[in-house]
Amino acid sequence: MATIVANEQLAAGIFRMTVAGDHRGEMGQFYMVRCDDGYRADSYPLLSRPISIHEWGKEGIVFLYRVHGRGTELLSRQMAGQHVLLEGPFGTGFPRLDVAQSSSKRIALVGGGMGVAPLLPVAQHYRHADVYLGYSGTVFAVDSFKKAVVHSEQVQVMNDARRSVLELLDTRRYDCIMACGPAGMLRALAEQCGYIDTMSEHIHNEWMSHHSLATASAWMTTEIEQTSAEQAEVHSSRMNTPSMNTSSMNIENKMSTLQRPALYVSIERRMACGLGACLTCTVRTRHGNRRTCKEGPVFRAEEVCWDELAHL
Amino acid sequence: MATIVANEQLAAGIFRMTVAGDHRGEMGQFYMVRCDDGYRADSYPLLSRPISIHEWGKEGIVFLYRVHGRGTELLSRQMAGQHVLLEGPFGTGFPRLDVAQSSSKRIALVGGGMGVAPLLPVAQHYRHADVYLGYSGTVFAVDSFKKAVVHSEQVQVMNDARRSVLELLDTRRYDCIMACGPAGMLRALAEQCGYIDTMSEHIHNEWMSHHSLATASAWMTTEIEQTSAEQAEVHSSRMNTPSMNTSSMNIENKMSTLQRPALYVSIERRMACGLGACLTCTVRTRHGNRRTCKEGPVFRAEEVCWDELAHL
Amino acid sequence: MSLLTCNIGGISLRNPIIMASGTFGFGREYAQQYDVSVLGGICGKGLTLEPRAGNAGCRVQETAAGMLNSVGLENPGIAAFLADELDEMAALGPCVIANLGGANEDEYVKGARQLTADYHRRQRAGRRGVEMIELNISCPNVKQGGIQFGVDTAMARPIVRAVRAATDLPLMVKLSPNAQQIVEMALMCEQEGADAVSLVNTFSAMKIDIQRRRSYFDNGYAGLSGPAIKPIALRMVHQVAHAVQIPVVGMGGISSVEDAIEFIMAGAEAVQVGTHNFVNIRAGKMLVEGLEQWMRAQGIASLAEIRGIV
Amino acid sequence: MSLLTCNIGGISLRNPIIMASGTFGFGREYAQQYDVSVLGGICGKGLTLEPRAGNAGCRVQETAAGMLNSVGLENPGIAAFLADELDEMAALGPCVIANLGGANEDEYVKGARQLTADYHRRQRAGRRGVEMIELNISCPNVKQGGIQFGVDTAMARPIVRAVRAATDLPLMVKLSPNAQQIVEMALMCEQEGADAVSLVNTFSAMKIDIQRRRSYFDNGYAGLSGPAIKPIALRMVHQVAHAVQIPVVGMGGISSVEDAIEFIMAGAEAVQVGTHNFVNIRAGKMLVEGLEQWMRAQGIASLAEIRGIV
Ligand SMILES: Cc1cc2nc3c(=O)[nH]c(=O)nc-3n(C[C@H](O)[C@H](O)[C@H](O)COP(=O)(O)OP(=O)(O)OC[C@H]3O[C@@H](n4cnc5c(N)ncnc54)[C@H](O)[C@@H]3O)c2cc1C
Ligand SMILES: Cc1cc2nc3c(=O)[nH]c(=O)nc-3n(C[C@H](O)[C@H](O)[C@H](O)COP(=O)(O)OP(=O)(O)OC[C@H]3O[C@@H](n4cnc5c(N)ncnc54)[C@H](O)[C@@H]3O)c2cc1C
Ligand SMILES: Cc1cc2nc3c(=O)[nH]c(=O)nc-3n(C[C@H](O)[C@H](O)[C@H](O)COP(=O)(O)O)c2cc1C
Ligand SMILES: Cc1cc2nc3c(=O)[nH]c(=O)nc-3n(C[C@H](O)[C@H](O)[C@H](O)COP(=O)(O)O)c2cc1C
Ligand code: FES
Ligand code: FES
Repeated sequence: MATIVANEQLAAGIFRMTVAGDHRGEMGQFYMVRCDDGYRADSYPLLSRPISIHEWGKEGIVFLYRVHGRGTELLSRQMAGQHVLLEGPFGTGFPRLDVAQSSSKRIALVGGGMGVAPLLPVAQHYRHADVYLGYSGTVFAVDSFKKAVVHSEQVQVMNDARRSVLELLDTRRYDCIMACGPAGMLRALAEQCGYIDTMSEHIHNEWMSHHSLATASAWMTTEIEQTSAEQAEVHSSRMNTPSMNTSSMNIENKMSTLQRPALYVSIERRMACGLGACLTCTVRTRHGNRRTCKEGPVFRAEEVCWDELAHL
Repeated sequence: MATIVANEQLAAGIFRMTVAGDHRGEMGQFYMVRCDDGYRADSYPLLSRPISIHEWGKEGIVFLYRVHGRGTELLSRQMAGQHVLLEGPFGTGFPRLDVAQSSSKRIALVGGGMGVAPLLPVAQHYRHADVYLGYSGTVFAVDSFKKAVVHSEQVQVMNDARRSVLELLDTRRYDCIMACGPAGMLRALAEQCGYIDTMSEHIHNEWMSHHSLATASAWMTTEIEQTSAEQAEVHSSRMNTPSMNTSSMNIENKMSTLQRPALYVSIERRMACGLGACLTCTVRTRHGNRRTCKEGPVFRAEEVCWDELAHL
Repeated sequence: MSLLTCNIGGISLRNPIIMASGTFGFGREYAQQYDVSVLGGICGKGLTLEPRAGNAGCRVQETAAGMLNSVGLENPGIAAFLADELDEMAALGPCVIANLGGANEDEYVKGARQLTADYHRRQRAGRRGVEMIELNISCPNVKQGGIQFGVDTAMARPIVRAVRAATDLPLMVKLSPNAQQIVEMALMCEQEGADAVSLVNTFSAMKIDIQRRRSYFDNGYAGLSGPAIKPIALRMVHQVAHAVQIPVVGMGGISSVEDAIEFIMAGAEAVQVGTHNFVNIRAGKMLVEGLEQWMRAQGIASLAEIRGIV
Repeated sequence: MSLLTCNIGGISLRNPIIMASGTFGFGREYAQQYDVSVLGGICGKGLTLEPRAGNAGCRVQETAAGMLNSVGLENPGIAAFLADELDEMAALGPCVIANLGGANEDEYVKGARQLTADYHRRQRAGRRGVEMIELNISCPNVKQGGIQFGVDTAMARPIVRAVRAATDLPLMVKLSPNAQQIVEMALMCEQEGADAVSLVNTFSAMKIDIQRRRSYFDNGYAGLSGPAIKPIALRMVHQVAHAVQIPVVGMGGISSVEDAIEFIMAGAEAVQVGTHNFVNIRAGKMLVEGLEQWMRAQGIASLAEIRGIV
């Protein structure tokens, strides 16, 4: 049980809740949150709600959330002094390099809508990163990002329901991009970065069932350094036309990998346990099933089966 | 939807809620109350809670309630400005005579615990009545009763978990007694007044199924006047030993009816609809089934099958 | 108006919102609360040939998003219903549906005959009466009759057949979710000439008072209704609606316009609303109005456009 | 300690609180949250002979006081389980129960043999392994296998018989609430030599996305669990426990100490807790501690005093 220090409305339907206590975690991780109902069988909701870590403030951990359905609406009605139940931190977040290592990399953070929430700790870590924030009407948290980075000009905002934040972004200028936002935005970004090739996508989309429960696999430990190393390794793979047999599935889609930046995306799936036990949040990746709550929510773009990231 | 004007704790677990609006009713009637949840399918509780009318205050209708389980606990957490959903008034309350008619009658009101709640409007109506209030530890609402009656000495209080308020009361001094409280107290009172005769009780307890859905039957319109008239009518019925055949069931148990005061008791049953449609609140009476929410909650003592008034 | 009309056994209902048996009395009490003439139909409290006092002891308990009831078919008997209740019920406006229970075939048949004869008598006199029979072979709260017929297709068949022969009123058979094979049961009703099936009745269920170490109910088990059962009820309605040709009337936990639409998309011709009447006293009106609004907002001209679409 | 002990198929559990299959992984993740050694047992995620990827599309939806899941038996296969998971699971402390699924008799039998052979290998080496098999003939989320066996006693019998012949491990058969006749099914399991039955698995149920006009689940139906189903599950456990002599392990919506006691009073030897692990991550610990407290407060010396008392 944790005490709410503040629960302020930043904009229509957008709240910032600060919860007292030493709630740790990594950037991109999340907590399972519920109002304190003593775990009653008959109070709404049954399942806790996954909410990303937005900030570690002086008074406690901060969550930035949108009133989406009833669970978040209930949260928004809680007042300072009331309690929430938090479990976490859960999941695998954005890659963390220490400042010395990362300062030579050109990094961009791209957030769409509520997707900006988990990016603030990332901006606070990679203070030289460029930050692209997309909104469709209501703008929030921009000042936090401006404070996080070295120069406030690093933060660019697109606030237009009909235009994408991606218009602001030249992906070729970056070594690494970390993003969170609607599935459509993430897909467009992956395409822009050269991660989606329509033909090979279909091949990779074949259902790969092996080691669906595999424990933390190699890609999880991959860091930006490795990504660049990989890119150097790959030469003329562009000419390799993937064939339809099964063994070819293990061949990465290497088209245009030379130019493309490393891309990390944080994705959303409905969850029950939040900690890796129930397999309701599983996504298909190119290496088999992965749990969004455990191996995710942050995945490397080349892992994601983009055509399946549609409805939750 | 009605706005809560005040919701104050009077004593440990005892609340007084004032709800704005012109909520009418008769003394002894009740409302079905729930927190405003937009009638959601998945919020607790499913069923509204029956709460008696305690008072019509300047700012609205007043309910006096005890935090018993979760439904009333939720109610108690509502704050002024929040909303409740009220339906009612429902049920048949205590008999109402105008002051002129009733002033010659010797009337006692007997409340045990939360049973005092519906009696305040009765005291406000029959201002010359004697009021007996029983508590077991926590006293509340006594001042309201003192203000309601002509002389505050009319109000007598027993606050002792091991002793009954009935010890204060000489039932023979009254023409009419109106009571509300725990089933045990009501039963003891009925016994003290001469309404329970062990032998005949068994006979009357035979299951009487006729006209279980009968519409407002004669007894409902009975008033104190009629009761007295009835008492005058009955003479030597004491000698009539009830026989076991069915027709005898319609013969009232007239034992000691000459001395006994008219007794009205307000009883509690679990309810679903509150308005007479679902038959979940039915009690067996000597004239067949009656709905606590419609023909009750106030019944005449001679109607009640006392041995069945145990568990809710 | 035609936006919401639907048809069961040749009877046209102005809309698919019917009040479920046992939760709406004979309509009188709710009619004091709102204008119930907006409703599509009202199923009256379950009737039996003779009056019944119902079950003793506790009759209702809440559960998580549901309620258990053990009313046990308390009712004044068909004769008293026809004499004392029907005129008023028929004056309310919505389709008058009599819910018929019984302890054995004979009781069911006599009950059906009595309702049918009364209908014809009234018709000759130009008066409204019972317009449809909902045959309740599925009440879990009575020891004799009801539930046994409801679980076993072979046992239920002669009842349905006999009642069908006994009445020319539209006949809707109400199925139990406790049926061993609910699809088979529905197909049997169709074969035996029922005009429609309605489902689900309450689930046989239990709650124990651990302090007193006994069931809360004298009967042991009681009937579960309300939002808790909705997902199961919806699945059953979907199964049945995809198996039979006759109209299916769906119910079980319907508490919102969206819930009603789910049942219609699953294939229901109409829906019934029970427990939600207790939550929202004006549930019927709210659902009728809300459904109409939704249809208009979606630009849907008739329920047929979405019925069974899933 | 003996306050809470119970016994299933010759295996003594320190207490009757078992984590339900599919809701607790193989214990590892929860072990990072609390000391799971306090538990009576852990049923691992349902296993099949070959690895399974599970169902595509949405896998979970909330309903009123319940949830629908359509995981579809995603699992690494028995071989991978034995190689990669079992050592760690066995080190946790509670009784290790393997939940065995399959698409046909052959798969079930091979799976049971593999688990049994591994047990004996480990035993010879002085290591713990799978101590009990929970035979899952009742998963509603897989198209092939599982559910068909679970509804029809005649279809389930050969599976139970063959698996019984294939293993000398204690065998508990997990029953489906969708069974046509759950008591008959339980009696069949007893006849075929099962050491225990556990019930209930999830209810086949449905939720429709009215915007998209389709089921939320690619499979159409999904499995309902959680508080919503508790009253029905309790009734079934009561029925079965009063019909068979072998131990009955009860589950379905258990969310509190009181709920667990209800199941025990209805006749359960032990209980399983599924969905509530998602609500309260430390549910298992809370239930074990709470049950012990309640027993002491009530002055009850052993569960046998209250078991089946209702
Ligand atoms: C890893 C992760 C991190 C998240 N971080 C944030 C954040 O920082 N701020 C924020 O505003 N939102 C965040 N979300 C989305 C947030 O969890 C949902 O908006 C929220 O669960 C909706 O609950 P509801 O009751 O308001 O909506 P409802 O639609 O009523 O919820 C019904 C069910 O669907 C689930 N659900 C609905 N939408 C989503 C969704 N987008 N993702 C996952 N489950 C969903 C709910 O958890 C619930 O179980 C995150 C989601 C994930 C998976
Ligand atoms: C006609 C009538 C008038 C009442 N007036 C008052 C009043 O003025 N003040 C007051 O404090 N209480 C009053 N009660 C009792 C009050 O309704 C219950 O205390 C309340 O319903 C308990 O709800 P809960 O959720 O707190 O308890 P829970 O025990 O959690 O309730 C569970 C279920 O049981 C029902 N229930 C539990 N106890 C009772 C009870 N004693 N009577 C009826 N249903 C019950 C609830 O309504 C609910 O459906 C009255 C009851 C009736 C029948
Ligand atoms: C208090 C109560 C009484 C009921 N009585 C009857 C009845 O007499 N006949 C009948 O067929 N169904 C009866 N039912 C079942 C309902 O008509 C309906 O089938 C069931 O409650 C499921 O719908 P719901 O979840 O909307 O309530 C009763 C239900 C309740 C709650
Ligand atoms: C997400 C999830 C996955 C499940 N997977 C399995 C499974 O693999 N094998 C099985 O026998 N039961 C499985 N079940 C059923 C549970 O073990 C349990 O029988 C059911 O959920 C009812 O209990 P509960 O209400 O406490 O959850 C699963 C349930 C859930 C919610
Ligand atoms: S939410 Fe349970 S495994 Fe991810
Ligand atoms: S509560 Fe429904 S009839 Fe009284």
